Amino acid sequence: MAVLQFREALMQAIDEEMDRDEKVFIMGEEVAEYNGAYKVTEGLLDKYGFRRVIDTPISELGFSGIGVGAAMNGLRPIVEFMTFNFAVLAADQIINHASKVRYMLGGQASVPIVFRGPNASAGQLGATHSVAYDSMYAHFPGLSVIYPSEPDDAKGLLKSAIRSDDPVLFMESEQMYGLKGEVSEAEDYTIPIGKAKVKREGSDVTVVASGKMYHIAKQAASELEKDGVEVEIIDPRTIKPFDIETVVNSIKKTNRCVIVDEAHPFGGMAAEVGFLIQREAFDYLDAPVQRVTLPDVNAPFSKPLFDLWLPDAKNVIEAVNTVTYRK
Amino acid sequence: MAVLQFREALMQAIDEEMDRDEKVFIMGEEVAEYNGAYKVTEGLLDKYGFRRVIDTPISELGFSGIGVGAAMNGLRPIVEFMTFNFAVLAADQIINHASKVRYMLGGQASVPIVFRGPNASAGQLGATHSVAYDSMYAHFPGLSVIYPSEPDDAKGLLKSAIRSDDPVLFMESEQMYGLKGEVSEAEDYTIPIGKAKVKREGSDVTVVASGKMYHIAKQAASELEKDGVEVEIIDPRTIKPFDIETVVNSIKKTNRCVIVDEAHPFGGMAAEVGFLIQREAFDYLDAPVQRVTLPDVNAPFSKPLFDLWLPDAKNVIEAVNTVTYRK
Amino acid sequence: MANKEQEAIFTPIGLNNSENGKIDKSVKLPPVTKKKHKSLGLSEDDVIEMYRLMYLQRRFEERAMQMYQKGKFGGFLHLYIGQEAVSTGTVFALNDDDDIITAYRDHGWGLVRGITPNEGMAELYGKATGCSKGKGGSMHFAKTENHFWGGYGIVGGHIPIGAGLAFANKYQDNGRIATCFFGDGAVDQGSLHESMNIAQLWKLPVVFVVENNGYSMGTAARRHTVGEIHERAKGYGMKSALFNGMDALTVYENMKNIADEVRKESLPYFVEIRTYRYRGHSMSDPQKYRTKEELQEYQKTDPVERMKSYLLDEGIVKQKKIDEIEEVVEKEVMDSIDFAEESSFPEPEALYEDMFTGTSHFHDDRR
Amino acid sequence: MANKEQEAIFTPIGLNNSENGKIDKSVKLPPVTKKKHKSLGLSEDDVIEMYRLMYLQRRFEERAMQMYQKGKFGGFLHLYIGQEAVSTGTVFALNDDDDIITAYRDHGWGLVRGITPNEGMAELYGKATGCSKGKGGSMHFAKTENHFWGGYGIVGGHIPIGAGLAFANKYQDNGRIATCFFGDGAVDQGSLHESMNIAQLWKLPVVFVVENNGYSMGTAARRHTVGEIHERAKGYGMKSALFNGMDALTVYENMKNIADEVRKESLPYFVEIRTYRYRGHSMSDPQKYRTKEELQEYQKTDPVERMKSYLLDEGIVKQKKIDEIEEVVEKEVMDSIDFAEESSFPEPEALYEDMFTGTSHFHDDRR
Ligand SMILES: Cc1ncc(C[n+]2csc(CCOP(=O)(O)OP(=O)(O)O)c2C)c(N)n1
Ligand SMILES: Cc1ncc(C[n+]2csc(CCOP(=O)(O)OP(=O)(O)O)c2C)c(N)n1
Ligand SMILES: [Mg+2]
Ligand SMILES: [Mg+2]
Repeated sequence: MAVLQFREALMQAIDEEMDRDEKVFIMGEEVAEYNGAYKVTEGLLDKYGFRRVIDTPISELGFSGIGVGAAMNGLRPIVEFMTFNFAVLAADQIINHASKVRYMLGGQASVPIVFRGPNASAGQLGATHSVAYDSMYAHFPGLSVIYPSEPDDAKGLLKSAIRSDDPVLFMESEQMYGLKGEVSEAEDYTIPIGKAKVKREGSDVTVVASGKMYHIAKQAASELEKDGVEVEIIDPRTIKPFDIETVVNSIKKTNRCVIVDEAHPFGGMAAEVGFLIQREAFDYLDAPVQRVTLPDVNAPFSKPLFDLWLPDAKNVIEAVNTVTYRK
Repeated sequence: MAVLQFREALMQAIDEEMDRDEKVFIMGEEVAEYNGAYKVTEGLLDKYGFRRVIDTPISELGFSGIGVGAAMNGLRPIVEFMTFNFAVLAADQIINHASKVRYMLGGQASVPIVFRGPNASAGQLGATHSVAYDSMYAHFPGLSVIYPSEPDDAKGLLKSAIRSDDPVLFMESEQMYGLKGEVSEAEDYTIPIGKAKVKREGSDVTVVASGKMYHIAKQAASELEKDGVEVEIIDPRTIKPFDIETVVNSIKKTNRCVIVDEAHPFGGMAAEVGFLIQREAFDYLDAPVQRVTLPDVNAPFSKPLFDLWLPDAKNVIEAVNTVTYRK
Repeated sequence: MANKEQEAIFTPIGLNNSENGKIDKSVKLPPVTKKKHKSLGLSEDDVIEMYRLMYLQRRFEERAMQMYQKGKFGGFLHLYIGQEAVSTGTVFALNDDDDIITAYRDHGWGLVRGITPNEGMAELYGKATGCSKGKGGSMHFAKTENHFWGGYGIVGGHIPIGAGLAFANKYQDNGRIATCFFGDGAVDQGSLHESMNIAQLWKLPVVFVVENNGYSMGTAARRHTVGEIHERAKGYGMKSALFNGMDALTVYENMKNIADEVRKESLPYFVEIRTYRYRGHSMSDPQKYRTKEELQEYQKTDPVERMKSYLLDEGIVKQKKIDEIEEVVEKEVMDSIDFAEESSFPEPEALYEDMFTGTSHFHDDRR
Repeated sequence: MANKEQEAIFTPIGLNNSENGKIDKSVKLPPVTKKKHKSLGLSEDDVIEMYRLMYLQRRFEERAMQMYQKGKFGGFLHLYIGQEAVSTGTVFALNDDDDIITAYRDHGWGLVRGITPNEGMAELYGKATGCSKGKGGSMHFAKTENHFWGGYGIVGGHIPIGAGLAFANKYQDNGRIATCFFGDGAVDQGSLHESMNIAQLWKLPVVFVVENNGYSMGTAARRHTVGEIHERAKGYGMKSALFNGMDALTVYENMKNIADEVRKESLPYFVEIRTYRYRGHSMSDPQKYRTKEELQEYQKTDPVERMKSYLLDEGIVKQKKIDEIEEVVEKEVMDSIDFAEESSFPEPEALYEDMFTGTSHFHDDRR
């Protein structure tokens, strides 16, 4: 095990896959000469040159579509968005093209492409730079959506994403790029897409949380432990395909569940997973499933408002208290 | 009561509001000289002229943004999309601008705009012309989303939408434009946004369904009635704000619920409403909430596949059988 | 209408705008080439085959229209009738492994790039034997093994994809170029601007071709886009061309030169081909936006008739040969209807096929 | 790097591309106006006020930078330093009720259009007394009562909105025009193309202005956009202009003429103003994409210094008056820091305020 920053783990994954397969290349705003807005692509230009590490104009729709076309025509593009908020401009290429081309041509084309970049809030950046888009894309057939919380997952899953023969959205967090963690040094380390991981065992309540929210859940679990409440934390790691089985199995043991989601409430991952749980584990539930999400309000700039807006460990503890009838 | 087609009801609403307020205008592809791709705007050009009924180029992002700017600067635009599938190109203006401008400027601007057009599938039009976008937009704070099922609702709600001081997405169905129904002739007939309607009373099971799915639910209810199962049908009419109270009250009586949703499963309206029900009516539920949705597959062209793909009364009956433990 | 004269008008007025009683034609056709097939490097067999293919496109669509009207299949049906010289001239000008991508008005393109009438008609019928297995229908004809990447239904959506095909060719240094066809209406989409800037900046071997057929649905070109379309290239310093699309030899000559240059120099090109759509936008179009006279005028320059006359006038074939070709095509098309009728619809399992290349995954799969 | 010479290169190479040892300057500045303020129709008080406002923008941002570095507030901070002549010349050229909208590099714009230093600094601090009540921060300065519609953070996103402001003016026939400012990077967005086409087609009274400051983040203009930016107008038959943005009088002269014409004719204009950004893109930018020499060269043409020299050289004021102005500004800025520090943060309830103009509705509200 090596201790790496999140961004280094991502960079290793990209580097290894570019090294392994000449068809893999990366493009995006500032990925080459600037070494990446968040330094995820640091050093790649020097190593792979201007053919495979490509700076794009600010044309999200255009360069995403070029990625889709290149993928159809034999390459394996990694398309970096500076954040997924800007990918909204490219939604047509992701939703109407990448996810549909193969089906509507009756299987005559493949779209092996990875769209990646930071998702959800990143501190006080205001309404247009703070939104979580994982569940929005998970709604559409044909797409996989990955949102890892730790460097090891990030590396193993990004390598799998790049090898996937179908489109993958790979979401990161601006605020986690510097986060350090142990990363497997196994040769060619990949983690299968669609497998959740029980990251903390506990018998009293199941908490589902991915990305940045996993760390909030961990904090809450430490607090709750002091109170004698044992939290089982499941990090789905992939939002789609979603590993509901692992969650349901855990609930069969704990009989209670809280889902922590960095998105707004309506139709987010928490809604979906909560729905599935009540349907699949109805007889095991001792309390309704609760969720912790953002409020249905845009991201404010002001620090105290922003802090109020973002889910925190306190919110998770309250929800756990609710499902355990401790309040 | 007059019997009107769905499209006529919409047209009346637009006409009355244009007549009432000179700031209201309509723009979109083919809305003026062609009288609307689906004839919703028939006759409006003749009545209001080229200043207020405006043909746009195929530039969804551009003309939506012009709508947003015009709304900020004192007008009340109605922006027609030929279908909401094409509005994906304008998502930046809806999600990043219309819904956020007011908040991020600290309340210094308003965006009274209606984005409208057909939503979801319309027969064999293939993968890029068949997607339901109501829940996607409902995810984002600041937006209202309306998806009526009958001409009367359409008229009353569209008038309210046009009068709303905030952005509204108003969704219709290509396949329902010719549908006839009784429409109130009351002077200045409006229906408040955010109120569900119990459209059929029944004691055995609550079925929630909007838009085209309401009619599927009605069919299913007639079938089930023969079997002695009394279905209560709730048409939310507005997806956001969602009137969960009316649904929960019904479930307190029926103790069972099926949600019919024309969207794909992940995070659709059905997921959201199902989640809320289990949380708010946990002790009243005699069976887990079930949903009927599209499969997680793109729309196929071929007729038999398309028919298999789209939810039908049989699917609803099966789900009702499941929640009533009749199978 | 109150105060019509004092009011602001946004979009230019259409038919009723006729000043001096005369109506502007929706597209002005540049002159056709004066060169004969030989000096263009085409053999007699080539031009005969060009005629056969043009006639095939025409008859295929005329029959398809009949079947549609009989209710044999559903969905949209956008006919290419009137524009066949564009597809035909282009395909002859390109190498067989050059890439082609187009919009939903795609039947003609498919047929010249090797989709058989059987595969095409079966696709319209939604049969499993269709070129896209019945999954795509009229708007999504494709034959990727022949480098025809298909028809797309989001106006302008396939423009960056076309640039992406070219990107991959350049990246792989495989000597292929990509061509991307779209309508005058698509010119107004932002995707075109983004693709043109990037293509010029990155020197992508791609030809962006506007098939300006005068109308975007019911909107004449001058009512939806400003200036002359081919002049859009100016702002990007991109090479451009404008030519007549009602004559296959003209299209061939120009596209051949452009393809050669694009391949050699690795740079993009922006092309406006002027043509005309004889039928409505799709089957439900009342066509009030143009006069009968306008339509008739363009029908005088019919590309299929023109090629036939060329073959006869140049003494390449006698009428008898023409009759033979037409008979064979006619039979092929009628057979394709039988084939489509007799083919099976996809099996129910097919609903879940072709979604994924790798492992399939369906969320909340309740089959 | 293996085989670098044989490989395809997509984006042009940056700094290291220097041929002949010399580095291309990122923007070439056109000459400044030779006219004096009087012949431009500006009074002595006007130019003195112009200087005051430019100095205010400069000092406000320099102090803001210090406070940011001290950790007094968070978020992004994009400084306008070096570009002040553009905002200042423009605001003097426009009527007070003409509309202005810009991108996230918006402090200068706000200050010349009437946001007080107090309101501005408090906004940076996220205080309730900020111009946008602390909801927007640095990127969303606005004062809509003064027709300054604010800064926007999605590159290119506010371009159609700017056209929409103009649309409403034309619809209401109120004699106002709209101006929309954005960076060279935004030129590559499809929204610009769509807005230009529609604006020209509909004859909207809007001025699209590119503040070409040489860089889009770390990418020199020639590495992200092709040709000369102002020439983009050609393809649309749109009127265009190119001028120097380091001299407020030049900006004033040109913008005044353009505004007059746009107002009178009701037509759009596309303008490239060449300027230079002295600071990094935002506070975290290591600025390796340019040389120190390049930066220094542009600092020689500093717009604030230039205006000061003009006042002195023309004998409009003495040094003493300059000192006075600067002192007052300095105090105003320092006071604004105190004001911001002492102001309250928004109350918790404010989280839910300003979302709706009409009835508020929050889904699944669990407060
Ligand atoms: C993004 C998008 N907007 C609108 C439509 C609806 N639509 C389909 S075809 C069409 C007209 C396109 O005209 P043009 O590009 O000239 O092509 P032509 O039909 O003449 O071949 C429109 C508006 C669409 N399919 N996609
Ligand atoms: C749609 C979108 N893509 C990317 C970004 C990230 N970003 C912010 S500013 C910027 C550079 C813009 O440069 P330019 O338009 O020249 O303006 P300047 O910063 O020079 O004023 C980028 C890439 C964004 N905010 N929005
Ligand atoms: Mg056309
Ligand atoms: Mg710039």
